Formats: sequence, structure tokens, C-alpha cells
Amino acid sequence: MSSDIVFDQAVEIPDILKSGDVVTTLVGERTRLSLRVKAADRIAVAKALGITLPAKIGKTNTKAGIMIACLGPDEWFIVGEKAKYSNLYNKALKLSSKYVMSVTDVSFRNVAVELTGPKVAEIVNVGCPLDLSLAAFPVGKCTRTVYEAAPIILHRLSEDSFAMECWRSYAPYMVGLMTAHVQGQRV
Amino acid sequence: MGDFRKTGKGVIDTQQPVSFTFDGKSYSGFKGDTLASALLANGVHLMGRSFKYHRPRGPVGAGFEEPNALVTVTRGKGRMTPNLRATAIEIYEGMMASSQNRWPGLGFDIGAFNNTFSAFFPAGFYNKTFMWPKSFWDKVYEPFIRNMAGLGPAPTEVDPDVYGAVYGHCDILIIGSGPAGLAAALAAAKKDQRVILVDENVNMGGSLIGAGHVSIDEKSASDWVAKALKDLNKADNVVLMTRTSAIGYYHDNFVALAERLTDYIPEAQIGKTREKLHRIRAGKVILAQGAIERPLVFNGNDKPGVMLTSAAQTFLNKYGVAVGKEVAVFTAHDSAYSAAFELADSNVRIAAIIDAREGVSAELISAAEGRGIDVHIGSVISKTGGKKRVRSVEVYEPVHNTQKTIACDALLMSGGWTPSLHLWSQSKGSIKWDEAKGVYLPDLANENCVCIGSCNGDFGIKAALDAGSKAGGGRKVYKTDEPVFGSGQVFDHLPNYIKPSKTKAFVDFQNDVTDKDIKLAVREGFKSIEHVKRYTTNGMATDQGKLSNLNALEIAAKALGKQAPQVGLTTFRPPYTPTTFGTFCGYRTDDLFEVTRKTAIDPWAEAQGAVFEPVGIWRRAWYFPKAGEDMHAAVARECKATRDSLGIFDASTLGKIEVVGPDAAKFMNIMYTNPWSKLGVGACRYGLMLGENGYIYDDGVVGRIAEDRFHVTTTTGGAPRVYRHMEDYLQTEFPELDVWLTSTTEQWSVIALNGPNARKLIEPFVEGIDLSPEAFPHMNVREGKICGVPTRLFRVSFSGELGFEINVPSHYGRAVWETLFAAGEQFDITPYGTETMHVLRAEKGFIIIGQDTDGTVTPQDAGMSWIVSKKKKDFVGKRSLQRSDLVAEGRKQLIGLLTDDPKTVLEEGAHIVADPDQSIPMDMLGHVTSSYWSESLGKSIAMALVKDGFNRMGDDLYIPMEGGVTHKAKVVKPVFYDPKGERLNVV
Amino acid sequence: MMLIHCPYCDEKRPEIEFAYAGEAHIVRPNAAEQQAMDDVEWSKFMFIRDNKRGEHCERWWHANGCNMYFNAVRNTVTDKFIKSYKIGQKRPSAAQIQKWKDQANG
Amino acid sequence: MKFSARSLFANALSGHENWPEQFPNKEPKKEYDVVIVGAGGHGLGAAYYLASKYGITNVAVVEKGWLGGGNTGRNTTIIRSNYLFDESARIYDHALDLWDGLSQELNYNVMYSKRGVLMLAHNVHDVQSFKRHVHANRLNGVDNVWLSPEECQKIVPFLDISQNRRYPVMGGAFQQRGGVARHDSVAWGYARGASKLGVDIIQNCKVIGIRRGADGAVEGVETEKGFIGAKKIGVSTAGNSSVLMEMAGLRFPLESYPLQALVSEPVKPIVPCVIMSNAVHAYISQSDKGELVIGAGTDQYTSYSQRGALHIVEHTIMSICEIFPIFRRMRMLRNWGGIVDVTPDRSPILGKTPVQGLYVNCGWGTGGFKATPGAADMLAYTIAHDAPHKINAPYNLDRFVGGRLIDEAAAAAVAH
Repeated sequence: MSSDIVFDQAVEIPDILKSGDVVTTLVGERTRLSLRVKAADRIAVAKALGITLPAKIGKTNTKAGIMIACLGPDEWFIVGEKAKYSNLYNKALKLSSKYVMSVTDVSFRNVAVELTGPKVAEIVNVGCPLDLSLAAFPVGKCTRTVYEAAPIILHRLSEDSFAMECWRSYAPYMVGLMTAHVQGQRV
Repeated sequence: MGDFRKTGKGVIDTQQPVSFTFDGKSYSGFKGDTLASALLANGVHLMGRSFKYHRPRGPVGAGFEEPNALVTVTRGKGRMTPNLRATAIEIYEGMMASSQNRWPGLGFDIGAFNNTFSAFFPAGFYNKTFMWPKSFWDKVYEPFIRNMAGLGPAPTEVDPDVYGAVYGHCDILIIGSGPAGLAAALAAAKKDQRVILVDENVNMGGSLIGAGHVSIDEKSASDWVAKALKDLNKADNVVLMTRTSAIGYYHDNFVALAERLTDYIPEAQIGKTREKLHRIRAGKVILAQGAIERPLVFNGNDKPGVMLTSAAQTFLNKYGVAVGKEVAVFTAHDSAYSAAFELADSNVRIAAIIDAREGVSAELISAAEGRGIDVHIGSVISKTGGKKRVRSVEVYEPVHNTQKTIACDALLMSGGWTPSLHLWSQSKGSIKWDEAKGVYLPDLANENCVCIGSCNGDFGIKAALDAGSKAGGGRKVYKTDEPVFGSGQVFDHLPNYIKPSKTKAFVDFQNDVTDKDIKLAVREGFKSIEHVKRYTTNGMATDQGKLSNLNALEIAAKALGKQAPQVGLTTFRPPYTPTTFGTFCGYRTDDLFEVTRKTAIDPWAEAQGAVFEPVGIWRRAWYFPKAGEDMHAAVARECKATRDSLGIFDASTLGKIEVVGPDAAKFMNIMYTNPWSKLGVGACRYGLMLGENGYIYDDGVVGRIAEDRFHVTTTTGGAPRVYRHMEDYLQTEFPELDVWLTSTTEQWSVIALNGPNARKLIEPFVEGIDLSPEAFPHMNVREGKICGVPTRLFRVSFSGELGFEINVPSHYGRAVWETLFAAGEQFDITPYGTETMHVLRAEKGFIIIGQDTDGTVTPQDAGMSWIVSKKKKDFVGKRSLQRSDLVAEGRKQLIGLLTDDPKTVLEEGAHIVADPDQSIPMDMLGHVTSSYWSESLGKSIAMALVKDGFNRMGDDLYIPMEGGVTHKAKVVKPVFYDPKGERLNVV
Repeated sequence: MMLIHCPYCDEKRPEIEFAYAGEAHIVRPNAAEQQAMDDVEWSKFMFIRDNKRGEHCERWWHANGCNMYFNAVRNTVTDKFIKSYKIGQKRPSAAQIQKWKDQANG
Repeated sequence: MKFSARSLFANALSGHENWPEQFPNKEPKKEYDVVIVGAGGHGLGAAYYLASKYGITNVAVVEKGWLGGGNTGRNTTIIRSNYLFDESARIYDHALDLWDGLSQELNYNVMYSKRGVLMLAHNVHDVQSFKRHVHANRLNGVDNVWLSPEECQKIVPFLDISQNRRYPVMGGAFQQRGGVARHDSVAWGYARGASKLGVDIIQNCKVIGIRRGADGAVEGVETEKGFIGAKKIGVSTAGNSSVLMEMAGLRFPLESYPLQALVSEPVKPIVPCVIMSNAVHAYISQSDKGELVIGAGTDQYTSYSQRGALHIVEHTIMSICEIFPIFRRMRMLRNWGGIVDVTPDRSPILGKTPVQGLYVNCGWGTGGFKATPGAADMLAYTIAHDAPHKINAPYNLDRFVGGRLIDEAAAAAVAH
């Protein structure tokens, strides 16, 4: 039966965003977890899961197909390649009896896009009020913020590349805003 | 044309002629001209009519401060822009401009009749009349006044242009690119800082543009500007923005810039961003906005051809246009002399310089005489000749009481300079009165912000350059060769031999405010400058007092016998320049105005022809009409099909919050009225949430997934506030609880199946869950798989039928829905929308928060005392429920109503009385909250909040409607269908 | 749009990431206290606010940031923030606020 | 001097040199029977009614700035009375009755224009809620009617009533007696009227304390111009009410928020009535000068700065342009802020306080202007009788204790 099942992320990237100063791509299926751990158990839980949980808000750790961002004092957002990390949720679940923590699967809550190109900050700044200079928003930084009316998670992948994700139903709006900006300049 | 064009002057491109029309007549100008400069080059001064008296008006200024030369530009359907300043808009090939506020034409305007009788319309006249007879006000006077309103035409079509809005950041934002701003940018560019330099004009350089007579560091001013711009363009830490107005200065150095991108382009395409809002956060703001010349207030200062001296200078230097052939200059400031000399040196005859001051430096006088210009010291202009253009001035010398008429075709005036403090003042920087200069200057900063150049009272080019360099972090000292800027004298009154009643000296050129109006206001007790402004409307025109405020202040101060600073200044308000609404909208129009949240199943519903309704910011399928069906027919069919066999409903919008942690149950006990500790894993319970005020806040079914994990659902619209409410209590009041909240609304698509065949449909698709009634009773939740994807399967019902709510990962939601729908054909599966959902639940007496309750209903009022735990010591809202008025008799309570005539469906919102024959105002008992035609029951049903409702069971009540119709209805318990709940257990 | 220092992120962030959450240090009475309070006392907890013209202790929620509630002292006449601090810290004394102001100014 | 077309004509002939002061600014006497703090429309109106209706003329109105300079001169001048609850309908309708003859009564044209207020419904919940209002209003004798989308369009020809929009117009509630008035003129008219009856208006006189005697009763106000004695003090200071109450040792259920408004450049007449759209937070009318007058929402935080944020303005204009896209090319001329004092149920507090001799009129939030004559009259009545009138009796402080709130906004609550 599952072969009939179509994966659908509510939005497609219009052609106008696929070329030019900034190239936008839609990120495919991922495992996403919201992990909450009491400070005292952070290192132990990380060890048990075989991952690193950065201690400081805004910091990320990315390696081998998994990105872990510290979004709040006891909150980590984990995005992993599906094939490799589909079992991470169950692993974390099992730790819950041992440590003061919680894990929630939010794999299908979000839709992510990646933007790359020399003018990437300009497109992010269409809706995001943060200072995106490298000094203020260095490579690797990840935070919740807003893209006009859409709450987003913003992650700088490199000097000229960001990942942006939002809740599923906000994705057409998020992409729509980028599109409007690029269209208004290209005409 | 060309009569007034001076070759070799200006920065226009004389190789590129541009033709345009004004009021239907064709003219020609050059690329780089403003509409005003091009018309002046053609000898046209008459460009508009004033607001109240419809006086013929020409430009007074040469830039954005212009109050009078306002025009409408049309460039196709929906692209009509009224009230544009002719002095600030660039001409383009084919531009169509027209004058406004006149009928039938600019030359002859019936409205000018007001001018003839202006004596009867002084400031505040409307307060004093139009009161009798009273009935005339609504029918005659008020409509008449309203019809006189406005300057340009109102829009009639939707604007097809698009706009943009972006955020930006910099270390230094410099506003104004005159000598001060440029020098600041040059200095700042050398540091490792991000610099933005903005100017509202087309060209950077401000007063240096075309200033051929001045040299800076041994270069001509033009060359210096060119070099400066070249250097700045090369620096990659500097962004130069022209045609960009800094319109507002907000908290913490947040500055709004409005950039104009297409209005000057001949074939400006629809689809290209017309204007863009840049919301800039700056580390430091440098204001170099310059100063605006002050008009003189004298009899006849409103004739077309009377303008600011600096305007004439700008027209000459920037556009190569002489504003007349024989120009008189009336001044109270030295700076007018150098302007007059520039004109004279360009072969414009200066008819005379009339200087109101007694003492004028001998150098200036001899320099004038050297050019053959008569200077009349200690003299004023007592009147001007001409109607639609100034033709002469009468020079009055009060000491000897002599008058002399001098012919001219333009009259320049200079009453000194007003530093532009608008943005400084918006930043909440304080200002102080400078007695020597007779101006307000910046005092203490409130933000990291400095004013430099003439907006700081540092007049003259060198002063501006040096201040700029310093502000930009440099230490450069510039060398200039410029005429001495000099000084002036502020006159609060210019003498005249003509009786005041026979004179008209304008202060606000657009709103027709004269010196007499201001004196009248003071005489009538309007003594604060804000009162004067409001009573006379001085400074409230589209230039927002840029030219008029200081003159009004001086006149008011004199009338009050006070010094200007004692009278005060009106507040500067954003925007600095009127700014298009579209610019504030940016991209956020139509689909981008607000997020319209749609479920994964929404496209399917749309393809099926569903009608949608907005619920919060979601859109939901409302009903699924078949050909020829209206809503009632569709809903009746959907209800029947669901009760008879099987209905399918998209419940994905319900809010979901995952409450997880060792203290999860404890936390739930605090947030909900009912107890959670003993709820078994795999079981569900309906939860009711109150605000701390004791009123119903939200509700929803909660499933216990694990000992430490609750799957909480909320109402669709309530999800964000419930989440916030929970986080607030958790973090602020109960931080010791080890529990965490995660919104999972969008993790899951929720497919609700209701009807006797619900189980039969899903059986073949479900893996890992025993669906038998014994293993999976009503109000339980199981985890497993459906259609091959993971599911949290709830056995719950909001219809009273056997029901399941299938939670599946939302990116697979549509696929699962389509699979089930296809398989449901055998059961005649029927999709239904929110309306049918509402009917089905109302038949069962289930409430909808926000419809059957509002923010004033307690659980007891709603007949839900059963859900309020008596044992729990604390939950949110518990204490408030005990307040005297919440336990008092006679509260409104939720009951059912059955109409006498079963075919009558009551109107939701209709009010209920016990005695329909009483007179108005009636004693109302309450209102109908929900009311539907119940196809299943063959009669109408309703729910209502009624005073003391529980004690009225069986009573007849009345619902008086419009037109004398009164419905009668009986109070019943609000459960209409299957009161024993047997249908839940269909096997 | 103000800039607000979040004590958890230790960054100044734009106001639109935050939600204002009312006056700070209004502690919700516990179950026993609630029952001991009459309606008048309860209404004070519920509704009475300083609404101070001047330095005001208030709560903010970094909803689109670290998701934390925190407290801040802000001057309601100038809208200038003096200091933000974490939930659980005591209401700062006037002397403490003055100290913070002095630190900010010098 | 009586204002009329005739006096205007006569004065024109003498060059308008002989108009007397409309409201002389007085120095304070040592003592008055009543001191009103706050010379906005409400405070001046209360002084006027004390003198004209309740026979108390030994009254001073003290004002820290210039009269009419607070919310009276900063609001969008909307007048309506189509409120849901009986208590609200009674006080706002009382105000509407007084508005109707106010120009004649004051001999001062306040330009009350009954051009109507149209409230647009954009979703099913709006329809239910507005109909609830219309039915309650009808049985309360308040002229508010339900209109179909087509009927709405008849009143507002440029209204787009196609149903496939993000915020379709699903109908509207229309109150013909609603409309606008000239805000400044209301303050000036009351000031002139009160002055003529002997009331002293004292501007630029900030109250810095409220003096209470040993028995706790008020004895007068300390001001920048010295102590002014009065056994009765009426406080009508809108956004600053908490500050004044604190001077008397009272803490109040109030919070003050910035509220912004804006006008466009003037254009020829287009907007025929006041149009409100609660669902998108937009309301608009057109002034007699031709400016579109647009109200914004409050900022989220409490503040006395009379200054709001850009994103509030952006959202307001977006909302207007969403409902009326033809205005997208209009330009904003001026934007300003005021301070509104808001109670927990967003209804006012109008009556006696726990302090003997201290009366208060506050908490009008965003709705104070429309209530001006009604609130002023009720404050005057309460001061004169040392007891509230039955119209303002429900607006007491006790309701926050027992819980009998008058919560119009909660009654319109949205969920589902």
C-alpha cells in the first residue's frame, strides 16, 4: 500500500527561484526531532544517542547527515537524513525513563528550503529582521525567528547559503514572499 | 520653449528632449528635468490652486517641501497618482500631468469664488456657523462641506503596481547627501563599517549640484562631488541610495526609507517593484538633511512667480532654468544676495533687491551695485501686482513712507533658514532655541544619532564638510572658496501702510492660512502653538509645515507677547515625505497579506468544488455542494449520509500540543478543570480549559500516549493562544515541573470518519491495532499504521456516530485521505465540511467554544459542572469560579430550544424575551447561539444562553424579529439526537 | 520596533520576535493561599496593575526565538530597556535599577 | 458673543478684530467646589455639565498641557453606539443623544456628521456576532441593522463583494446615527461653554499630588501652580489615570498602551461613511478636508511615550489595502500616537472611588471619543450627587471583585 502514498510538502519552488543570484531548493524528507533535556542530563543523553548537543543557544553541530541546533536553554532541534536517523526517535524515547527529558517527532511538521548565492542575505532579509552580516550571524548559527508573518528556523550553512524552515502550512507564504521579491526585481 | 533655459547650466541632459503634457497641452523638457523645472523653462508658473480659496498657485520651492505645485499624473488604468509635487517628480517621455482642485480649469476656476469672500471664511469659521436650522446640517451644510474637500482626485481603480519591503542593517546610516552627508560618508567609508548614504533626490550632492561658483579643495564643487561619488561607489562597504526618502525614525535607530524605483521610467512595467520600504537598523545615524529656506510673510506673497530664493537658485543650477527674465528679490538674509548674483551672472536681470533689514554689509551692497542691481535697504514689499503671475512689486520704505512700483516677472523671497529637525525630533532628540540664529537646533540625543551641517545650524559648505568628516570618524579639514553664508534677521512682522483688513499675507500657502488667521486664533484664546495649528490648520497641509511652521510661530509669539521658545513647537510626525500606502504594504498584499493556512487535504477539497470558510487564519472546507445545491441542501445531504453510512471530514486544523515529561499529568491537572492522573495509557478524555478568570477558554480531546506523554488537541482558532497560555504557566508559575510542550498541529493530518460504517472502511488499511470494540472502545487512542504510514488512531466522535480520527504524518495526509475515499465508495462515503460538523455536534448538544460560549461563560453556565473537579486543590480558573458574581443566581445558562413551528430555523444571534409584548427597550434573557435545520430529526434545533435557563425547562420563550414577527420556542435540554449515545457502539 | 535583549540568547533581538506578557512579579497564589483570599484580595492579584509611568518590571516571551519567558525593566516614558533578567530572579530594588542605569551610561 | 452666520458676517466687516477669547486661560483660585483634572473632551464636558445641568459653577479644570491635547485631539473621531450589552448600549446611546444637539447647545459647531458606521463581516463568526449585536440593539432601541453584501455595496460603491477573497464581505452591520465629529471642536466647544458659565480653565498646570485629610477625604490638588483646594475632585486623564490614582494612594485595574492613527493626503470625497473591519483590524473614514482617517491597533506593551512602532502602521495600512485595494496608491501624510488606558474588561470605570470626594472617569481604551458627552454628563452627575446615575452605576470598581464584567470584546471572542 505504501507505494501508492505520495509525499507532499505543500509547496513547490517556482522556476524564478531556481536560477539567478540565489538558487532555492526544496529539502526532501527528513527526520526532525524536538529534544528537550534538563541541563544536568545533557552530556549523558548526548552520549547515549551518539550525538553532540551544543550547550549554547544558537550553536549547531553538523556532521554525517545530521544537524543539531540548540534553540533554547534546554531545547535541541535535530534534522537528520531519513535513511540514517529514522530510528533516532525510538532511541531517544527509550532514554526518557532514565533521564529527565522529552522527545517529540516533528518530521512532518516542517518544510525546509535551502538558498544559495551571493545575494542570499538580501532574500532572507525580505522577511527576516535579523542582521545577517557574518559578524552578527556567523556560519553555523541557527535560531527561530520570523519571515514576515511566518515563524521560521533560520540556519546559516555557509557564507552564502541558508536553510529556512517553517511549519507546513506556512511554506507557500514563505516561498511566495521570496518569489514576489525576485519577480519585482526581474521584470 | 527654451526661452527660460540657460545653456551651460544644470545637470540635465540637453541631448535628450522629453515631451509631456500638462492639462492636455504638450510641452518639451530634458531628461533630468522635474515637471516644475520643465514647465518653468516654458514660462509656465501657474501649476495649481490652493486648498480653501482656490488661489492660482505656482511653485514656491524646488523640492519635496513644495506646498503648491501639486499635480495628478496618470499612466493608465489604476495608475493615477494625485497630489504629486511638480518640483519633485521627474518628467519622462509621454508623461501626462494635470492640475487639480479646480473646475472647470486651472485658468478659470469657479472655486476661486471662495477667495472673493475669504473674509467670511477665516480660521475656525465652521465652528461658528452652519448650526441653524438644525435640520439643515445633516441635509445641506454637511454634505456641502464634504463635497468641497480634498485636493487631487480620489482613486477609482485598483492599483496594478507592486511594491516591496525589506530589512537592512548598517553601522552608519547617513541621511542627506549634501556636503555634510558626502563628507561623512567619505570618512566613514575608510573605516571597516557598513555605510548607507541616502538622498531623496535623483542626484547626490545637495546644494553642491551645479554650484559652479564654489570650489572645494581646489576642485570645482561639481568635480568634487563627482570624485566623492566615484570613491564611494568603489567602496564595497558603502551603499548609495538615491530617490530614497528617510520617512520615519523609530525606536533604537530603526529608520524607514522609501525608495522610488519606477515612476520616472517612461514605460514603467507593471510587475516591477514601484516603490520599496527599507527598514534599516543602524548602529549610528547621521542626519545631514540641510535646512529649508523660510518664506517671508507679506501682502501678495501668494502670486505665481513668488518663490523661495533658494528655489530659483536650484532651478538655475540643477536644471538650467531661469524662473523669470526680470526678477525681484525680497530678503531678510544675506544668503539671498549670492543667489541673486548667480542669477545675474547668468544674464537674468535682477530688478531689485529689497532688504527688510536696516543694516546690510557694505560688501554685499557694493557687490550688487557692481552688477547694476538696485538695493533697497530697510524696505519691504507692500503689495504685488498681477493675477496669475506676479507682474510688479510695490516697494515700501517705512521710515520715509515712500512707495515705488517695480516691474518684475518673478519675485524671490528669503526669510532665513530653518534647519530640518524632523527626523531628529522623531528620534526623541531634544531641541533648543538658538536666539542668535532665530532657529531651533538639535540639543540632546536620545539615540546614537548626530545632526551635522545646516540641520545643525552649521551653515555654509566648509562648515558642513568639516562637520561631516568628523561625524564620519574622520579628521579632515576642507578648504573651500564660497561666498560668506552671512546672517539674517527674523521678522515677526513686516511693516505695511495698507490697512490690515485690505492685505493678505500667507503663512501656509496650501491651506490658505494668513497672518491674520494666526492673530485671530490667538485673539480667540488659542495660545498654545498646537491650538494655533489646529484652529487655523497651519502646517497641516501636505508639506506638513516645512515652510510655514516657523513663521506661524513667530507671528503667534508676537501676538501673545512672548518669545518664540515660550510658545513652543508643534510635534514632528512621520512620515517626512508623504509615502505611498503600497510601500508600507510591501509584498504583503493578496496571497501574502496574511498567511492563509491550508491543510494537506485542502487541494483535494478544492478540486471537489468545496466552498471554504476562513477560521482563524486557516481556511476550511465549509460544505461540498453538488451541482444545483445550495448550502442547506448540501448540508442536509452530508448530515444524512454521515448518520446513515459514512462521512469523511478533514479535522487537520485542530490544534495539537504534545505534553511530555515525568510531570506531564501534574501539569495537565493544573491546566484543565478535570483530573488526568488516573487516565490510563491508551485512553482519551475530553478536557476543558479555563482562563484564570474562570471563563471557558478552550476544549479538546486529550489522549494519553504514554505515562509521560499526552496528545492534547485544541480548537482550531485557539491553538496559538492555548500554547502560549500553557508555556506561560509552565515557565512562570510552575517552572519546577519537568514537562515540555511541543506544537504538533502540523505534524499530523487528521481525517475524521463518522458513521456506522467507519470501522468497516478502515479495517483493511490498519496494521498493528485491534479495532474490535472490545479491544478498542470509544475514547481510546492506539498507535499503529494505516495505509502503510504511522498513525495515532483515535476512537472519538464529535457527531454521536461511531467515529475515528486518524492522525497521519501531514506530508502523507492527502494520500491517505484519497486512499480511504476511494475505498469508501462501497459505503457511499460523503465528504463533509465544517457546517455539517456543526449540525451533527449540535444535534448531540456538544458546544463550540466561541459560538455557544463567549468569554463570559463558566463551565456551570454551559451545563458542564460535571467536568470541574471538586477534588483538585488547584487548576487555572478555580479560585475565580468561586467569585460572588460567578456563583450568583440568574446567570445565563446554555439550554436547548425547540421552535413551535418545527420548520422555523431561528437566526443565530437572535435575542430572547419572556414577554414579547413589552415595549422597547426590552428585557432580554439571552440569545440563540447555534441554530440549524436537523435533517435527521426533521425539525429545527437551537441552543441558547438564557438567563436562569436551567430553571426554565419546558417554558415557552419568545424571539421577536424584525417587522413584528415573533417566534415561540420551548426550553429543552440541549441534547436532541440519540440522548443515550447508543449509536457510538454500532458494531 | 524596539530591540530587546533576551537574557537567554544573550542577544538584542527585534521586538517582533517577542510577545509582551504584562507586569512582572505578580506571583500566582498557591492553592491554599487562593482559598484564604477573599474576592477583594483575589481581584487585586487578577486585575490591579502598577501601570507605572517610569521604570516598569514586565515580562516578555521570546516566542520566535528561544521560546523563553523573561523579565525586563523598561522605562515606559522613553521605552528604553534598562535590563532584562531571567524568570526566578527577584524584583530589582530601586537601587539596583539605578546601578544598572549607571552601568549602561558609563 | 453668540456664534452665527450673522455674527460671522458682522465680524468680517470689522476684519475679525472683535472676536473675544473663546476660553480664557485662568490662574487658579485658592479653592473650588470641584476640580476636574484633565481638560480633554470628557473633563471639559464634565465641567460644562456641572455648571449647566447640575448647578455647580465654582469649578476648575486643570490641565498639564493644552486643552484637548491628549486623546481628544488624537483619535479617529468615530461615533457609534451599537454595543451588545445593555449597560454599554445605555451609556453610548446616552452619548449619541447628547451628540445630536451638541452644536446647538454649545453654540459651537462640533460637526457631528451622521454619515453612518458600517462594520463589515468577513467570516461566519463575524456574521453570528454582528447579528447578535443587531438583534440586541433592535430590542434596546439602538438603530443598527444587518445588511447583505449587496446592500453594503450600495452604501460603499467601491466595496469589492466578490466572495473568493481572503476576507470576503459576508454582510455588515450599519448604524446610521453613527459617524464622526470634529475632535478639536468638541474640546473647544465645551471649553467655551464651560468658561461662559464661570468655569476656570487652567492650562499648563500639572497636578503633582492629591491632598487627603485626616479622614481620608480629598482636600484638593497640589499643582505646579500651587495647591488648589476642592472637596470634590474628578479625574478624567485617560492614559495617565493610573498616575493620578496613585497620587491618592489607589492602585487601579488599568494598563496604558500606545495607540496610533494616521491620515492620508487629502483627495476628493470617496469614503461615504465610517467603515470598520474588525477581522482585519482596519477602520477608515474621510475627513471634511479629504484625508482618509485610519485607526491602527495598539502596540503590545504598556507605554506613555505617545509613540508607536512602524510594524503596527505597516499592518494597519496592509489591512486597509486588503479590504480596499483602490487605496494602495494613496499616500500617508501624518501618523501619530496616543496613550489609551485599558481595563481588564475593556469597559470604562466611571464613578466614585474608595476615596471620599474622588471621582474617576477612565478606562475608555480605544473608545473614549464617541462617549464624550455621555461620559462627561455621567461624571458630572456622579460628582454633583455623590452617587452614580443608573447609566454609569454598572461601571464601578466592584465588578472586578465579584466578576460581573462588561466585556464586549470577550463576547465577540473567536475560537472554533
